[in-house]
Amino acid sequence: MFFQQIINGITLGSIYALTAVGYTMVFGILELVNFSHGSVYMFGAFLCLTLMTALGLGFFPAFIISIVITGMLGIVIDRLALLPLRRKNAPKVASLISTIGISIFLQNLVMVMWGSETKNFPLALNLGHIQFNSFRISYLQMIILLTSLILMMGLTLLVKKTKIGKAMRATAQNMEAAKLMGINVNLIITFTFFLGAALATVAGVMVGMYYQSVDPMMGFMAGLKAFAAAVLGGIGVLPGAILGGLIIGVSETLAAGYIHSGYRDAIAFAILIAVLLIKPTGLLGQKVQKKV
Amino acid sequence: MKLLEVNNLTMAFGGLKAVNNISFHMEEGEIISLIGPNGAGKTTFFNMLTGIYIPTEGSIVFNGKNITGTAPEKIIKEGIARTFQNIRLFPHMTVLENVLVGMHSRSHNGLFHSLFRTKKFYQEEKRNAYKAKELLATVNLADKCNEYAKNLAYGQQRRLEIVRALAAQPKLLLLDEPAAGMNPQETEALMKYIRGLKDKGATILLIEHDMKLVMKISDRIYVLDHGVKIAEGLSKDIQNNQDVIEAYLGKGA
Amino acid sequence: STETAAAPDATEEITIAVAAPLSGDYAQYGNAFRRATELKAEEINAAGGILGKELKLTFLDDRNDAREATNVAQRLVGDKKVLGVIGHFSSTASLAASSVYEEGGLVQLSPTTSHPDFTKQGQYMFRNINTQAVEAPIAADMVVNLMDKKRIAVIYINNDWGITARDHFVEAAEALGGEIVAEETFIGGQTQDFTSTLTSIHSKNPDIIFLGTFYAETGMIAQQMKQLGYDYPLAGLSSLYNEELIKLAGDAVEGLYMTSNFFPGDERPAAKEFVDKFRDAHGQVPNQFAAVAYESLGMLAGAIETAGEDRAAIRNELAKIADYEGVTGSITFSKDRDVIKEMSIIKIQNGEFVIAQ
Amino acid sequence: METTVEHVNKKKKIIKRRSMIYVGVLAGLLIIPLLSLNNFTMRMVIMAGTYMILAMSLNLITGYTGQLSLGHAAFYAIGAYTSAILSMRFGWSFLITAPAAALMAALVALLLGIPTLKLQGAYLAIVTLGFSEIVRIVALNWMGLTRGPMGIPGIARPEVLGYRIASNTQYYYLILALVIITYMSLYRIINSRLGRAFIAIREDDLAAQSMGVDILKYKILSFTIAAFFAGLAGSFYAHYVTYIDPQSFTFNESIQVLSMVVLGGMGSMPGAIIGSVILTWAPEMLRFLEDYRMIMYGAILIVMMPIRPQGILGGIRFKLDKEEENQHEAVGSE
Amino acid sequence: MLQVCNISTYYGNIQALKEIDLEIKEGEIVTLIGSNGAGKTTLLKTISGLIKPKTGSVKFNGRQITSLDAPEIVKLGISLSPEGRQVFPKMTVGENLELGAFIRKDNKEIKESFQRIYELFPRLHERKNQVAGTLSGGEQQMLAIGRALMSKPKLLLLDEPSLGLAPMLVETIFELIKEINQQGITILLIEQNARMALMVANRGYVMETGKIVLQDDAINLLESDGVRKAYLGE
Ligand SMILES: Nc1ncnc2c1ncn2[C@@H]1O[C@H](COP(=O)(O)OP(=O)(O)OP(=O)(O)O)[C@@H](O)[C@H]1O
Ligand SMILES: Nc1ncnc2c1ncn2[C@@H]1O[C@H](COP(=O)(O)OP(=O)(O)OP(=O)(O)O)[C@@H](O)[C@H]1O
Ligand SMILES: [Mg+2]
Ligand SMILES: [Mg+2]
Repeated sequence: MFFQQIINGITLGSIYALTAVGYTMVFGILELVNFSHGSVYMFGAFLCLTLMTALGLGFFPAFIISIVITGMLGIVIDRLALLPLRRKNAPKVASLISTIGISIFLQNLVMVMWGSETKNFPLALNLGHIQFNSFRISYLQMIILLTSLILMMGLTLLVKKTKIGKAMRATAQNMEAAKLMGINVNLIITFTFFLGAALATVAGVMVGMYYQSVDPMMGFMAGLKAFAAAVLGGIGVLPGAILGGLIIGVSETLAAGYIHSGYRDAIAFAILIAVLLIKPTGLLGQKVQKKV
Repeated sequence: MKLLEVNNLTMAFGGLKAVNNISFHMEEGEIISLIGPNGAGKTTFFNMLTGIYIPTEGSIVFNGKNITGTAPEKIIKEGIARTFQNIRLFPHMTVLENVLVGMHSRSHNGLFHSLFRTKKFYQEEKRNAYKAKELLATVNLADKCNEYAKNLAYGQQRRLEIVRALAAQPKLLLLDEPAAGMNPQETEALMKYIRGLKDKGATILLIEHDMKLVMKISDRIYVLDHGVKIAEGLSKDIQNNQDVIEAYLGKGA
Repeated sequence: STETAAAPDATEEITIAVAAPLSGDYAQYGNAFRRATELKAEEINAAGGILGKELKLTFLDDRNDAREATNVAQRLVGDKKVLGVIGHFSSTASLAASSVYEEGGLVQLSPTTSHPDFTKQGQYMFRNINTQAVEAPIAADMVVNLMDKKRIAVIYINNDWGITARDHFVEAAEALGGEIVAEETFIGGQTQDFTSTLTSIHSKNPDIIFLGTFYAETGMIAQQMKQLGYDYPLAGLSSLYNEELIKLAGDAVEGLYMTSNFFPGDERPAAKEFVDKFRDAHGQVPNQFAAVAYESLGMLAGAIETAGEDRAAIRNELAKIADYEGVTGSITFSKDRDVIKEMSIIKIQNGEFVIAQ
Repeated sequence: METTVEHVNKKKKIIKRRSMIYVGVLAGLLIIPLLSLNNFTMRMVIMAGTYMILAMSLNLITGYTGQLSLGHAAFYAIGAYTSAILSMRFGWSFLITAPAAALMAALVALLLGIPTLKLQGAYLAIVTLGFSEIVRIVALNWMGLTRGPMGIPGIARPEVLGYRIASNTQYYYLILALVIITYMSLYRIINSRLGRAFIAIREDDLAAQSMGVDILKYKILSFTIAAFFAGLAGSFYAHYVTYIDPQSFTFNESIQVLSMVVLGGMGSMPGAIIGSVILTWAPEMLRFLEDYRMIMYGAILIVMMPIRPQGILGGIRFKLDKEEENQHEAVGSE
Repeated sequence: MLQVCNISTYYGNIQALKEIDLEIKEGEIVTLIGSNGAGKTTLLKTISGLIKPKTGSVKFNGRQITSLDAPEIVKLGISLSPEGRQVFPKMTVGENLELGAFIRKDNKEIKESFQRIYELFPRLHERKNQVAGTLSGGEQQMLAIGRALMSKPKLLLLDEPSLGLAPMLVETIFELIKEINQQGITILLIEQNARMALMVANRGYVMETGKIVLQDDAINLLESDGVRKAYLGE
């Protein structure tokens, strides 16, 4: 049972990690607690499902198209809701409230469009599993973990090594100075949102497929857990998101399996708080020495 | 009496010793300047005196008391107040409020008195407001009392910062490049002001790159370079010290 | 919104309110209420309305939120045209609103609230669904005797309904000689992953898993059980009756047994007529929630017909209802304004719900 | 320079004007129930009042002290439960349960704050969020104490000095009193040495520290005071709706209150009041949109923020505040 | 090269610039002096597109740039070393300089520019892997100037470049200004140190409360009584 629980935990953790990678990227670049991430994640999953069922597309085409469309939704969100705030040098909390508005908007829109019922999401990648003595691992579980790792590495490279990545970081640290470097700040932020939304879709679709169901509320807890994972790992630290996700997933699973299923989220959050008390900047976050 | 005595103070950031084994002392009523090239460790020295950095080695004795590693909010109670190289006012508070915050360590109204607006509350508020305005008047900011600090011109902000520090009635005032960004006229006025403080018995430690100001005002000067003390003495000695000229003043001085 | 069916005297109206979650995560249940009551209202108006006046429904969204429910209740109580309320859906909303209805002297007939305390809140609270005190023992009998499973693991949703279901089920099952080997819970709408719960149940080696859950979670539980390679029979309550469940979980729920208030395959004419009409109107078969809402409106309309347009009289008339022929069977309010309904046992066979007994 | 006599006169005039404004506003508030508003309107006003207390108190933490808290509902819940349990178990009256609830919330905030308030920004945000989830989940599972999801029905109506509060009008006066108490207390705290320390922390914590403000201590103080009033609001809610269960204290509730604060204007008490009124009424005003109601609600948040990013009253200093300052000035030059 | 015509800029309701006219010819060093709050920084920000003027126009090499965004103006060859340094605090010195060359594609020459900056400011070379936020004030100032040079501008706007620098470095900076000017870069310089500024400049403008009150050759300004009294501290 223990091994199986660990596998369960790692799988759940990699689901959180997958969601958290996109979250922490936008979070790290824009220093914005983005409550719309969860609903974009949900929207991506619904879109992919609709493309498959209503238009009869195959999984992969539907997947790609939904990534692109949801990515554009990310752009729209930025342009309509957040750009006007940036223009006016709004405080960060104002943007936070806007993302809450977006999330309420999207969730209810999806409910009106698709109904609030939980819907079946076909298991398009049914690859089977490996059976060990007392436990089993499915290939889909491995793919989810792998995807989150690959995305993490890809994004790390993007942010650290490429020119656009540097522009993203510069924009995050000092927007005005970034403009003076010739960086088109709004384009960069829009790109960041595109990427964030696209990543959310990847996560949403994979998770929908894994649980074989989607519902309009699926993004809510996912968004919170992604936020938790991102913070636990250290804000903006991509490998931290993976680590944070895994820790939350495993602790939640073990709590449910060995302590009390009713308290699982409480225990997970308690562990999160405990870790932050010991390491106030998250697991992989670095303490910045204040300089005056 | 020695007001401040610093022994073998060192501050290391990783491998870099920003301040390296500095010993230093100040008498009451002195104005001492700390000069040196950029990155010599002057601000770092201030940061250690005010508890923002905890020294890697060495000790700071102030007014007979070892204050090494004491937290900033306690340091000011001991009697050391400072200004910052990059102005750090409370931008969305009024000028008056900025000064009143400066008096925080010297006032006492707590939850009870604030909530019930006791006599003591009003007395202290009145007294503080009065003193704050007096102080502001000394730097010609009395008429800006209700202005947000962020709306002040640069030079005014610098002066407000000094007044805010003075509001804590420090025994020792640390000024980090107070004249930076001021034009010669304003610098002149600042110099007069600092002199005035000295006449009233203040002890001041000054970091400044404006040599005119430094040379005219300082009782003694310490020179740092690469974290190490390379010279100390009177203005004249420093001005003619070959090491200092090479490292810091340049030929033009 | 108003639903009008051209028939009786359209200038005079009788207004009944339907208060339910029409938006938010519970909107699907509110919509079941809406569709069913609209259907019933059409029927009533086609048959000449109430007291010769046209029946008008007004729908109010409570988002399944306690605070909004009280707002809605206050609105309705203050609107003298409203003669009775069908709602609310969940216990949170119903209980929070009940004090307002009671004070305003307005009938609150909830088709679905199963919280044991609900009808104790006042004289104006009615319900049209079995409490778990009635249903869960039937389910226990189904599990222990009909299915002949003795070692039982229970998964229940952590809300008032789930907890009462568990309590009554466990008590009855143990009395019948069953043994509860595991009890696991989860927070509805929050937990998606049941693998750890299932794994720890697996380690207890039960004969069956009994589900005090709704269909959405059940789909996930069944799927995840299958993915983990466990193969336990499943049993549940009438809450699971939903066509979506089979779509959601396919053969993972094959063989699931459950109790049922209402079942579209029911041969009684009242039920048959309702199912046909509903299917014609909405292209799908109604679920239990639609059924109880439908007959609730029927009963309330009947009470108004006899009592006239007087709120207190309507309450008294409603309390007298006995042997009302509803789509879920014959309905009689007890003196506590609760109902006891007959239940049947159905199961999923070849991807369809069929009568098991 | 004005003469002293003029000064004194001016000061008297200001005080006179101020007290006239106060009296006017108070009179207006007192006669509201006499306008024979219907019960529904009264209920909305009362709920708005409850949110005013919540929003004003959150404003102390987030608006004035600059610490983002996403878990205000936790203290609201603790207040509601404390009150409900004391009232149900021991039959205590509102006059005892309300302060007890507020103190309980404050105590919990204190215990939580001591270790966690050294965290900053998003780190603190997630801790407060996590804490409020923990509170809700404990309330959900600790059947023995809270009856879990069964909730606590039939909570006694408040009795104040032998006078039983039952009608909406009576509740109105009760919440009015609580709102005034909250407003006055917070106003006095903010306009004092404490308040200046809070704001200084928000503006520049390092500079504040260098001026002698013990940041951790003041953050804890601000957090505790805010929790105190949130607990008070919770107590009122419990005795008003007479039924509570954990579902009334979700994360969404925290978010709702935060939205009120930000929309109204962070660091503005009147702003928090206006924000609560708007966001309490908006969902009811939008009912005619039916299914599209919540979509619209979301859209309103999105659209309103850019119109005034600092919030409706954010960054505006009020007449009353200004006069207070003038008074300072007058006092100063005596 | 640069023509500023009739510019008025506002912060909300406050008018910071009042109908400013200013002209810079190719190859010149022009200095702008004026007391605190006169609007010098505002003018530079307006030229570089960070703030939009309410009225008036800015032309660069005959082209209207008034409505262009800052990044596009940078691409045309105007670079600003801003007031308050504005370094990227969490990036290293090297990365900061790299970003200075963001608009350039000539990788080989970029390397040379690095070399040059590091020669000018050996301290930056020494600290190329230190994050900029922990640099001392003066070191950050060097970085800001170096970064502005990295874009190879045609017109360089310097907002108080000597602020916070040690006396020796101040000399270096002024020599640098002369030197890069000889290499063909046009310069607009704001300085509190008006004397030194006027000594390197060809021409100067004097600003007071949002208006240009005086303009002349630098030598004449140095000798003008008004200027000496108000800005040279004599
Ligand atoms: N937190 C830190 N981490 C790493 N290095 C630091 C840190 N703080 C300061 N330094 C380094 O220590 C040295 C001393 O810095 P300090 O700010 O004390 O210089 P300074 O003498 O005040 O110079 P300036 O005149 O330019 O302000 C600098 O080289 C700086 O880069
Ligand atoms: N963001 C702002 N909002 C409102 N007013 C501003 C803002 N920035 C500057 N000002 C005001 O505009 C005027 C011009 O400011 P500016 O910074 O351009 O002056 P400056 O000549 O650069 O002064 P300094 O020598 O102090 O740098 C000042 O009165 C200042 O108070
Ligand atoms: Mg320094
Ligand atoms: Mg300037």
